[in-house]
Amino acid sequence: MRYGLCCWLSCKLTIDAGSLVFFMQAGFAMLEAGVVNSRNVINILYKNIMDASIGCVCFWLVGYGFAYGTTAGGFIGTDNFAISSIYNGAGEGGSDGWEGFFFQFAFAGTAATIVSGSVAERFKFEAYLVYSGVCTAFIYPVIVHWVWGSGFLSAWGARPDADGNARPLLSGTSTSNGVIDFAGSGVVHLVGGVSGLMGAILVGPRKGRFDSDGKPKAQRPHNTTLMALGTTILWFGWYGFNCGSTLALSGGAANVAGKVAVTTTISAAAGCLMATIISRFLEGTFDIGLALNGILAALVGITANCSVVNPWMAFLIGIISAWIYYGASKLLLKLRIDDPLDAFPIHGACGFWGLLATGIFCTDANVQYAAYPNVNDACGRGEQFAVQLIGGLVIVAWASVMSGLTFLVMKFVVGLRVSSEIEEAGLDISEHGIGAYANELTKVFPSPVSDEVTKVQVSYE
Amino acid sequence: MKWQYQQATDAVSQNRKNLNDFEALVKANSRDMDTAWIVLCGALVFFMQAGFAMLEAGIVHPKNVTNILFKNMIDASIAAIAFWLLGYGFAFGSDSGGFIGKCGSACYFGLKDVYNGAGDGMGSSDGWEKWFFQWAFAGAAATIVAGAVCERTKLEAYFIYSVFLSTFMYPVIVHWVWGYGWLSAWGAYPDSNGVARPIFNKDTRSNGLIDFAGSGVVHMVGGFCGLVGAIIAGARRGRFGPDGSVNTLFDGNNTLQALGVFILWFGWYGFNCGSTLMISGGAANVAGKVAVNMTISAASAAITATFLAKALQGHYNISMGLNGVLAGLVGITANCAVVDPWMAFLIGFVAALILYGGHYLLLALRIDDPCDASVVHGFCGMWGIWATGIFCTDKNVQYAGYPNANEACGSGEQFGVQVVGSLVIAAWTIGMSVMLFLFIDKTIGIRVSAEVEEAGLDISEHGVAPSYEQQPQVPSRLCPRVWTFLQVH
Amino acid sequence: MKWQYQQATDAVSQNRKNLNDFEALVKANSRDMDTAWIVLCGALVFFMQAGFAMLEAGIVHPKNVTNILFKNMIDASIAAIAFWLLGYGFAFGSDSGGFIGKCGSACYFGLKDVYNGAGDGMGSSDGWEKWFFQWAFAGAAATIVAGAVCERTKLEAYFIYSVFLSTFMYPVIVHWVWGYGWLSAWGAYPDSNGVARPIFNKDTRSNGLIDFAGSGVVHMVGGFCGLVGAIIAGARRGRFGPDGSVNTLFDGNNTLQALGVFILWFGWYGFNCGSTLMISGGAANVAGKVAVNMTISAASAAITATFLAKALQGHYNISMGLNGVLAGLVGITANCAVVDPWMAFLIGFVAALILYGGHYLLLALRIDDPCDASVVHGFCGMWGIWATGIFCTDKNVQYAGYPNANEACGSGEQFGVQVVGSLVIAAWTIGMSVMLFLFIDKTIGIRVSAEVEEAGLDISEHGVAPSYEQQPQVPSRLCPRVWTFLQVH
Repeated sequence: MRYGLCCWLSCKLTIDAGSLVFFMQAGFAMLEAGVVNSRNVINILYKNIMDASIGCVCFWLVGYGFAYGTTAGGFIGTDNFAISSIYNGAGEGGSDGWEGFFFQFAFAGTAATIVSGSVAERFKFEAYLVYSGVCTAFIYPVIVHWVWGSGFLSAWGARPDADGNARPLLSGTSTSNGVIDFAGSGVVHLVGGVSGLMGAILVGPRKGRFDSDGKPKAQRPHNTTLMALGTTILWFGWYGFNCGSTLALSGGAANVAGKVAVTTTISAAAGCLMATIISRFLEGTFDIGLALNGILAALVGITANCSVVNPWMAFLIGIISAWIYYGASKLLLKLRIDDPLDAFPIHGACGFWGLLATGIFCTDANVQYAAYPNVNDACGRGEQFAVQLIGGLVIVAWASVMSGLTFLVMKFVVGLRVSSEIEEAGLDISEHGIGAYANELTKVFPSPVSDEVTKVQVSYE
Repeated sequence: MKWQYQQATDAVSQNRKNLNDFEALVKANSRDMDTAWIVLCGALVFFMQAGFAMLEAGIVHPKNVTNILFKNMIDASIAAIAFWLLGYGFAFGSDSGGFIGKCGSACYFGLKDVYNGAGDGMGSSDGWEKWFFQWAFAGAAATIVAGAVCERTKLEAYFIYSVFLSTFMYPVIVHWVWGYGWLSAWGAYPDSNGVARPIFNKDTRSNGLIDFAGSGVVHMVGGFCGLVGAIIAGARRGRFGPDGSVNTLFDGNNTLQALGVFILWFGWYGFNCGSTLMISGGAANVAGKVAVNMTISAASAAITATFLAKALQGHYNISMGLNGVLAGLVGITANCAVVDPWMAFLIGFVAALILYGGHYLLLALRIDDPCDASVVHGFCGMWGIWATGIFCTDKNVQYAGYPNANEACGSGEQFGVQVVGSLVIAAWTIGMSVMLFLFIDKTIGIRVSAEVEEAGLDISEHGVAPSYEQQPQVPSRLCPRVWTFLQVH
Repeated sequence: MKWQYQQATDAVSQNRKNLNDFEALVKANSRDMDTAWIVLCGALVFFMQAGFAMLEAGIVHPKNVTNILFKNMIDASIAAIAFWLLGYGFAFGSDSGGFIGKCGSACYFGLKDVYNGAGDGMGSSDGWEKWFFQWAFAGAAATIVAGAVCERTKLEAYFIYSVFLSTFMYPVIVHWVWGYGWLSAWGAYPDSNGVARPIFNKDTRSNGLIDFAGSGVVHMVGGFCGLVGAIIAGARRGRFGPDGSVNTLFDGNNTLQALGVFILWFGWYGFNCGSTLMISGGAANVAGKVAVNMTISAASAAITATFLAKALQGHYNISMGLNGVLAGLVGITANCAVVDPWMAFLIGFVAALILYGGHYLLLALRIDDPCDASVVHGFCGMWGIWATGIFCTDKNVQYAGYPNANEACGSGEQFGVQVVGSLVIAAWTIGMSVMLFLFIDKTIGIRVSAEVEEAGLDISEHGVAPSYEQQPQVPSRLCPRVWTFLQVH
């Protein structure tokens, strides 16, 4: 009776929250459709629908097993492929675990879809599908295993002591927590952001992004309505992302979910306001794209630590996230790296910041409240910061090497980049057989359109 | 000593009393959770209206966008009033011969037997949330048809259709399959102990029709009704050339379509997971399983449709991919609770093939269904019902909470029941819709005039210029009468 | 014998101990359910921001779209910071004379008394989720005004307004009606036993103002504030001709409007159903009832507005239909828990009439409210408060969980209370907004220059290119290749 009641509650939350996280796919689709040039809109929409689908199949067949199967040396899971250990009655009165897979799938889809923004407008559709499969089947699940499964970075730990209590790798005793990444600043966003960066570097900048002196040309998002819609949907879905990461409701976890909602909100709001101020005083105008990205950057920054910080810390984290996003975005331009959606500055840089912020701001009392298993003073002593830093570096190393390898292999097998003519004409015509799309789009979602779009349209006629 | 004994006895009975209180409390908690779950899922299902509206607005020509949006808005509203006054009573009222609900020991016309305190207040709900959830379904069934008959039908015809569907045509099928009707797994024929028995065999060896969340009840009804409407209304002007060629009238707005499909996919988690109708007593496990299965089916169908289109058409056709998602979701809807994930994968795969075949079948037959509603919802809905019979296992049927423990799936009987059930639903829907649309056509006429169709329905029916075209010269959208009035006063 | 007795006693007390543990567990579960319900509903309410953004972006001229989107985004953020630092403390802190919350036994400035373990950990929540839910409401109140003053006000003016509203103006009314303020059903005047009493009569015979989910607290505040803003800012250039004619400046984008309304309707289920503030102890039943009533009211208002527009204007006006949905929802918001479905139908019907009348009243008065925000939210919000007094029954008030059992509804006293309450809210809102907007106008100026207004706010304030209206016409997006394939095969 007791266990059953808790299970019903937890399953309910997990399914509701999973649906919300899934809805973030719609948010990403609308956001990216709003930012890219109108001749590539169908391509980016299609990538979004396909990475949800491919992500589901790959994660179901192998990814979930790598992530949550029985650990092999703290590195990777080894069973539960095709969710073979989830079946009717697996839980014997407790949860059978169906909802666990559903929730994790929604996360995997998010990690994969981030990359589509970095490589937008020039990447081959097939190459993207292959990457999307590799990411959800292997690159992402391994990190999940390390941090959230029984892996070597996990707070639940890979090394059982003599009594069978799991111990985190660092220190191997209950005095240490392992990496605290509550809802995935590192696991989801950093992985997506770093992979996107690798993709953007290897595929090269879009034609005409930088002039011959290496100066970036002004890029205007062609449709702010879609961007605003997408960002609001993402913010909405993020409540599922972060609050649902309590993974339970009973036993006080609902209180944590409430707290997470508060810190998430305050950080997002602070990021939005800071980005607005940056925009007004450094760019001279109220740039809506900058402000919307400020929201996303702050949401990424709070994701790892939403349960272990206080509201005023969330406020600071949001403010700093906006600066980190802005700085990283400028840095990429200096380095002549073309990331159309700013996916690396938002998800990569702020994801890393989220992990570090956890170490900076966490308190041991908060860590207990958030139900981490070991009672210790790792936060107070500062050890936690070191752990977060190491964890972040490990994730960056793995994600960049693995995604780099994937992209390199594809570069030599199928090629990463569409031909120059196709890029010029837009991917919609060549890959999807539909062109001259912009006019309809801009009519439905009224918004400024850059001269470039107009020019291209005229050339079609 | 005796006194001590008395004391102990008192304490024991006090404990027992407390225990009873707690039991009631726990039951009330379960009830409250179930109710909250249904309210949330109902809201998600309602949100599918937004998905349908965006999907269809993304397909029709801009000159008809306002019209299709209007239809989507008004059919949800009409469904609410019709389902409140009559439909819900026909669907879930006291059974009358297995055919229709009536006003008996339970009377739901105008929500008569849903009132404050209708449940016992402890273990059972008052039933408000059930109407809400069922209304959201009725609205979904009604709105499917809008996509099939768009760009050429009169708004008044659509009103009549919409009232009829949500008052009578749809509720009757709900009664058959989900109420205590003759196809229902809960059965119309009680045995001597009052335990419900399905019509086939009339004993526990048979299950009745298994349609978990409405591949048949909702999607087939909407889809086949749309098919009949599309045939009777005829093709849009210029859709088929005299030499039999097929013309694309408008290429569609893919952003809106994609937004619509994502919203639908999101809302579908309420549609299917909420069809557990509760969350306590292990039903949450079923809801989790449903979410997994439908995700896999949707993904499988989207991938299949994508690569099929690439292979046959040479392009990654996004409309086909998006419709693939919907086809996979419709196909899994009947059986999401009674199949395993690998079966869901196959169901989605076949749904995509049916989508593809059906799309070209309709074109070959010169039937003009602009949104492919009859293919996605009708044909794939029928496949969903059949797939239930093909893939269900008796263990899964038990897990999903169906009342009779038997081996109908193993023995293959279930497949027969599903085929019969789907044919009955198709026959009822087609029969009723033919009558309905012919009646409309003979009285007020189903189709707008050629001039109106050419100019677009937005101007004639809604007084607005073709959507998104800049009209600097349009002075006002308001009728002169009102303006004269206002300017005089 | 004694030993046996001892054994029995031990067993009994052990049972009681288990029983107590169990009771604590069940209570904790109830608490967890309630918290989760509020978090989910709060997320739905937040999503209404997307609805408002789309609705308003669909109404303003394309040259001002980025501006209105920016306002919608920034007011949610400003509300979060302002409501965190001050607003929530004013609304729900220890009562100070029934007027405002302060820092006393409960202090919520900067969420001081919301912390880990603030609740007792067993039966009560720490209160995090309450702030989240209330913030979403504050954001909704703030964002309503954006629609009334759009296309002509300075962004800086909107910042100031937004900070003031969510810091002080709105929280004070929340304190009056939902906190322990002088209008509240939970009352500012405790009797000798510390039981709160409403101000009217100061005993259990009176209820205080019944505003279940905020027709008055949220919508009237937003609507009347918008009305004042629209009057002080003045009409858009060219809206009213020198001869008194009314010009339509832009025909609107119906797709975005419809999307916005559907999202709002969806989010409204969180708004109203979540206002039960819990689901345990039977509150889930109330949530179900709320969902039913608001659906019927929205449907009734949409249908009424539709046919009214058809009868008076000769067209099915979709803007009127969509605003009808919103009017019906605003009207039912105060009373969704205390009326029966047929009353909800009437409330929606009247709300549509008020919408229609209010729309033309504003035009006749030469007040320019582009989104009709003051009509939909202000006037219909006031109707919602009055309708509560007209239609409520004492039985329903009990069912909805109001604390005092009395016959205020039957005796008609409740209607008096509602009228007084609505006038007080209107007076406060209008008074404060007049001061606020006049102050802004005298200092930085509320209105952009004529050149900026002519060119659109997107260029001047956001540095983005002008709208799409200079786009070349693209006749058809037919791709020859695909269709060649199809026509060949």
